[in-house]
Amino acid sequence: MASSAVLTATGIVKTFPGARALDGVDFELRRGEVHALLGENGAGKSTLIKCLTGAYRRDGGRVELDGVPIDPRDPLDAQKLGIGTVYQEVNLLPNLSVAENLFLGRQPRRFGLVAPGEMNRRARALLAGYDMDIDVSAPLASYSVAVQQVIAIARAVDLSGKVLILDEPTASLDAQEVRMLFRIVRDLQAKGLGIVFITHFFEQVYAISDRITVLRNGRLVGTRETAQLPRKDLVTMMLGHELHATEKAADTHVENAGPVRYAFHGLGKTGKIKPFDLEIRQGEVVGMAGLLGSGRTETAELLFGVETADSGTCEREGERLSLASPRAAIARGFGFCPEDRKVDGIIGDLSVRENIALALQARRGWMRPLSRKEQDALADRYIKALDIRTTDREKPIRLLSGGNQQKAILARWLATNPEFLILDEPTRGIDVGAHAEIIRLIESLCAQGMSLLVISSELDELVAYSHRVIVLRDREHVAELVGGDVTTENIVEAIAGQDRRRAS
Amino acid sequence: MNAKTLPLYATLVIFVVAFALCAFQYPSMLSTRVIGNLLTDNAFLGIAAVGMTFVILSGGIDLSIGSVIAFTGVFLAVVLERTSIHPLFAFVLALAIATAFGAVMGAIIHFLEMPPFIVTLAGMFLARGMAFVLSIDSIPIRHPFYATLKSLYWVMPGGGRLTLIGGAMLVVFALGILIAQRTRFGTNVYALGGGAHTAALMGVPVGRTTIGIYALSGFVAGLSGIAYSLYTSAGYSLATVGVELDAIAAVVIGGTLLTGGAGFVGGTLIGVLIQGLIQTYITFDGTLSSWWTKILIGGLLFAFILLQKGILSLSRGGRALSVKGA
Amino acid sequence: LFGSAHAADMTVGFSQIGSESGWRAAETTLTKQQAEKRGIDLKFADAQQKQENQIKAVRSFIAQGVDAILIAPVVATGWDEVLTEAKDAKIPVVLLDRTVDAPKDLYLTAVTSDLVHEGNVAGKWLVDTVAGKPCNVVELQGTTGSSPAIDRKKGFEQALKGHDNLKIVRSQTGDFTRTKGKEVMESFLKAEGGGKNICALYAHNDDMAVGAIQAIKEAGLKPGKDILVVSIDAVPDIFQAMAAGEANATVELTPNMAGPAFDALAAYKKDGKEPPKWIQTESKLYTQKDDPKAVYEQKKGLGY
Amino acid sequence: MSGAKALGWRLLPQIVALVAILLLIWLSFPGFFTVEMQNGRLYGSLIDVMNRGAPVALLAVGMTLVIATRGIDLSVGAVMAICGAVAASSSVRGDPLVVTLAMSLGIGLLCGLWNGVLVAFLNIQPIVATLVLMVAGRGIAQLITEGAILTFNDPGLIFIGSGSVFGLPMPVVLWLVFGIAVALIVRRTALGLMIEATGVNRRAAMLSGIQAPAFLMSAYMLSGLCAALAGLVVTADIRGADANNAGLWLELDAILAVVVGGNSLLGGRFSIIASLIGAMIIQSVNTGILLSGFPPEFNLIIKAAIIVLILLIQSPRMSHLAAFAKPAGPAAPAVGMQKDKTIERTAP
Ligand SMILES: Nc1ncnc2c1ncn2[C@@H]1O[C@H](COP(=O)(O)OP(=O)(O)OP(=O)(O)O)[C@@H](O)[C@H]1O
Ligand SMILES: Nc1ncnc2c1ncn2[C@@H]1O[C@H](COP(=O)(O)OP(=O)(O)OP(=O)(O)O)[C@@H](O)[C@H]1O
Ligand SMILES: [Mg+2]
Ligand SMILES: [Mg+2]
Repeated sequence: MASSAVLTATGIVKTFPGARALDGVDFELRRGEVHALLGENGAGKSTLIKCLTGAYRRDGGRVELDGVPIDPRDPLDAQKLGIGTVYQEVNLLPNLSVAENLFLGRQPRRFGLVAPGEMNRRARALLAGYDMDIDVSAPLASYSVAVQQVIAIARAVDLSGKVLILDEPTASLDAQEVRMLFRIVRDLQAKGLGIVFITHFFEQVYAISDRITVLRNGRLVGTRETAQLPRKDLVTMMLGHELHATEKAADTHVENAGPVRYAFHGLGKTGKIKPFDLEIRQGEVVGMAGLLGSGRTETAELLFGVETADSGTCEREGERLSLASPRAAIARGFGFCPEDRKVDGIIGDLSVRENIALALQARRGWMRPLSRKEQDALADRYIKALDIRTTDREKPIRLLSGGNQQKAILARWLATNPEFLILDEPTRGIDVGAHAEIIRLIESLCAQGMSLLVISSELDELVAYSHRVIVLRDREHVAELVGGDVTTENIVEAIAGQDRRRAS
Repeated sequence: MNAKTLPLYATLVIFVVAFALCAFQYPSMLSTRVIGNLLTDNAFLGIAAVGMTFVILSGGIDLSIGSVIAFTGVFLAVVLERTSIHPLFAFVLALAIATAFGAVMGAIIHFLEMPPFIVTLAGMFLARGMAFVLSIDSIPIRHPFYATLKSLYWVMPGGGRLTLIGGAMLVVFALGILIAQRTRFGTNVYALGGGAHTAALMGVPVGRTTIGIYALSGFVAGLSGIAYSLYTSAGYSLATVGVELDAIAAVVIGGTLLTGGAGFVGGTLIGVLIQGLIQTYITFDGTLSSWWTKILIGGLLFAFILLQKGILSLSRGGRALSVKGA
Repeated sequence: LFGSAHAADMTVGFSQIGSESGWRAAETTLTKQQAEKRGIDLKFADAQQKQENQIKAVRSFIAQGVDAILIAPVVATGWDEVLTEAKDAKIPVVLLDRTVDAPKDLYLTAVTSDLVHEGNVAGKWLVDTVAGKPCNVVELQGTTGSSPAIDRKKGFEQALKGHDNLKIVRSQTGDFTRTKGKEVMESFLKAEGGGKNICALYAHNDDMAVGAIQAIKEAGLKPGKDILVVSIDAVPDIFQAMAAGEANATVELTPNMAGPAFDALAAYKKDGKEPPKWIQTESKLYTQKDDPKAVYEQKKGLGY
Repeated sequence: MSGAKALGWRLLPQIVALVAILLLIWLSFPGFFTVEMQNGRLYGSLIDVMNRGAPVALLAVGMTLVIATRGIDLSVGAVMAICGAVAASSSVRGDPLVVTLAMSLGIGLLCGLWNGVLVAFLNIQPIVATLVLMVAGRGIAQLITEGAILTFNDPGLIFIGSGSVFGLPMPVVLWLVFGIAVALIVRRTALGLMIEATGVNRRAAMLSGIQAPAFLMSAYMLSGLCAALAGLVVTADIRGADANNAGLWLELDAILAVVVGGNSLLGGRFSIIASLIGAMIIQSVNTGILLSGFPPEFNLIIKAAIIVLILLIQSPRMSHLAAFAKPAGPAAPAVGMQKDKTIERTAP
């Protein structure tokens, strides 16, 4: 019984104007199994999910739940059928309260009226299971991506009677939250639910999944038992060829960073981040580690003039700078690739080309437009270089897959050829191939003398390319690891400090 | 008092202060009579504004309400003049038509994916046009039942009257608040305002809700039409031109975001009263020429908005880049 | 002036429709002038074209306890309630330039012209002028649904009844404005073979006529000769047109409604003498014979 | 896909709608397309459409940019009245034409500046921000003319309304030239891109270094300028400033034109040319109604019906079909992408 299929999809076809996203894909999910769905950026994972849950109407193929053919007209239908889903990109409503988001459409009622007290109580109870103790009546927007992600998961889990689908749920979570998530997934598994799990983290795939299905360019490559599939083969399945010596770009440290280029003294903003000193050398990569909410993004936003510091100074090779606005920072050769792609990054309706050209154009000013030719060349170069999967450069960027959007934003900043580039979670949601590429990219950039500040929750990644790592805790810079001390263990040590935050 | 309800309180404070100032300049404005008039004279606007609040909360807009009010008035007048059916039944008919009208607009907006602005603009033309076709002339309503309805009022201490329609407005607002805050439909409205696509992914029945919203707006506009025909005991196809703008202004002054998703029905009531207050103040002044009247209305409107902004930014240390793309 | 002595130290509230035309502006100016002349303290309220605002205004006049109220009603219906309130407060109400269909005892008197009669006068003039010759008339209506538009149309058609040589071939609304008057006239000209089969234009007000005259000229025709132009209101600009021979006749609607109203009020206050329920102002016909230049000179100061 | 081709696809629904309307009118009024030369001036219903459509077309130009920034400008009607009044009074005062024009246009820009400041710096919602000027503005205009119609007879000013160049009525020349000029400026520079970016995602745009406030301001100021031009046209047309009625409710027509032009009220992508066509569509409807000879009480119903019709023609559903008709590029590139790449740094 345990091995019988709960959800089977056969010959799923989905065509978008100008793109066949899915081409006869078969997929089988068993009771009580965790099924990893893998593939490069743009392979069609999210599309497949959306076809299963009725978010898209499929153009062909059949879907069965417990052997009964189903055709959910919209996500509501799917929910009713007991399919809970966390879509890629946090898909919650920022203007509603956390509790309302959790119970939208199924609020507890008394005398036909919604009972807020009751709802909030349940919401708190629900989140308690995720070690999260936050004000559930506050609007969702007041919380970070991470918190929102956890809430989205909680909601989906609560909704899923038979099937739980998670599309890159761990993208913006740190190790601790991931561990917690896995604990919950295992419980559900034990209860006999089928769980679909999309991610680009191999550790997680091997840690939790029973079987793996791989897609490439909208076609099914195959389904394997996780136990019988070595990493190397998995990579080959995904990319269609082997991954040349990339991932072990690790211990190749470039010790000889140039002279100090930027020096920040006592920079800080009350309520956001405690004053800190920071020096960045030419051709140096400074990593930044910390728990969610430790204030890494705040630090970055302060450096880039998004938040105006209420204390501290900033010098560039001795001369004073004022970073009143992003524009000012950009004029000084700064670049900032934000963490929240959807809200701070993409200009959804504009084409990939325009999104890539935007920052450069903004710096040149509107009077000196990049000619269409230049823009095309620019776009093409980065589409090729970062391997951005899109039918053509004129496609609205919102129609790109998540990972490819991330690459486009990165391209936007590389195009400005900055001296100092701040990357907040640059590899979030990016596939193995591209992941390796970006790490190589970071290294080649700093080899060419660019200074980088990289925020990431992936510690081994940080270790791989950082000369120095700053560790944050509770909105304070607590430690700095240099050279040989830059190891995963040391970072974890520093993050944990004496008192473990939010011990579970 | 959290960040969400802040605009509401800000508006309330402004209104109270403004009223105090007016009363200081013209003590006779403090009479319950003036307050009674404030409610009665703005009843139809207030009632319609409730519907508008829902529409705007959902990220839409409804330009048709002014015409629907006029149409309802003419319809009632014509029916009561030419047939012998009882007003109550006529009311039911009118409400049915208005609701259906709204529902159809909602359906067009949802199924044909057309912008509400244009669909309801067409609706505005259509409703006004149908009113013309029913009767160009203004028709008085002499039915005794109207007299009885008008005779229903509660005399407040101080001679002010809380009339039927004035009371009706308050009731409608109460119900509106209840629907917005304490029903699943209400939450769905806010959800649509927060982002229709996301709402759909979260399982909000977008189609049903959209149609419901515009049907509600139509129903309330019909109600407002009844109020207006009671108010003037007549039907006139040129009546209530541009009421939709007054309603929108009331809603926005009441602290609701035109982009949808944030705001309160209660705020709209204050918005309506603020506008009524401006009118009353002007008539009390009685020295202004036609043009200075307009200029002053605009000026006061500006002053209110500015005050609101001020209070808000004072009470929350506005973030540098607080504009978040929806 | 006799009445004025008593009228003095009287406070009168005046609820004006708004300011949608030159004529309206003139009425407002004259009302203020007349009040000043009699030492009356006039409280003025502009209703921005909205009946509800007029009702609000009257209510607050009552609340302020004025001695009398003037209303220029935006529409005939819907006044019973507020007029009753005024009556209860023992405040006499005088209606200006339009009656209301409310019980006559609710107001003191109405100082108005007879809109139907105006249309009639215009029609009669046209009938006499064409003298039996066949003539296609185009009509520029006022704002659809407004009582002047309805009544002036009615009166004109009455006058034409029985004269089958005259027929109205086209009738559209020009919203009482010059721009629309011109635009609509242009389309009339196109629709009627470049204007060759139009012999006369009847406009519900002079502003539309003035606009139409320009359209006719731009179409290469001679207004006043190729196409007769008759309209209503007698605002200064139409007299200029008449002087230039481009317009033929206009029916005066005097903007001085307040004068008679104040006199009636004064008499009433003095010795409770009820004036007649309807004080009709004269609807005088002006033609090119009446020395339009002179009339223009005397009228252009009145704030039209 | 080439730019021209893209534009073609973009404008298709509007063009179809326009043609449909024109044919509809032609059926009810055969003489519709006849255009002859009359004393050195093209003359005919078609010309009337373009001529009478001038104010809305001019307004639509500015309104398009404002809407692209996710805003809206309700004040244009009132601004028209103000600028008309200013021009008339200055002309009556006997100022030379240049002064008159300069003043009127300057005031228009000033009004736009006011709106811009309210929206961009005080962060007031556009609809209320401009509502203020919509209400007060008409008052200001009436204050200038004191409610009367201020007539003038400066031939130069009158020429703007009823003069003609190469047989085309001046207003037509104005909106054609101005509209196309703005369209070119916006697209030949990066202005359009900046405005679109600001409209779609203001925060992301600012994070990319765009001074969103500046571009908001420019949009509203342009809208003010357009309103001023439109005001001049209508004032010159009737040789008098009618502060009471000039541009009354025209803001709605302008917005309608922009939307009929297929621009989203949610900001972002915009096409000025499409808006101009939209304006012509609307004017054709109005003229058609006048020519049809129905009694006026049916005007609104007809208008409503036709608008719904037009929107049906160009509702997104239809354009979906069009999209599928487009030559479809190959799906996400198949196997064997070049895996060897190191970024050459861009020369700025
Ligand atoms: N609405 C749409 N219209 C057109 N093309 C689309 C649309 N949605 C997705 N696509 C295309 O379909 C392909 C698959 O997208 P999908 O989001 O499923 O990729 P993915 O596997 O989820 O990638 P990632 O790991 O980056 O999320 C992509 O090439 C994308 O550009
Ligand atoms: N797990 C959590 N519980 C409660 N609040 C949190 C949590 N995580 C983040 N926050 C809140 O989110 C806000 C900002 O988080 P932010 O994302 O900027 O931190 P961060 O260090 O940048 O983490 P990351 O970049 O990994 O998201 C802070 O106000 C923080 O209090
Ligand atoms: Mg995806
Ligand atoms: Mg962060």
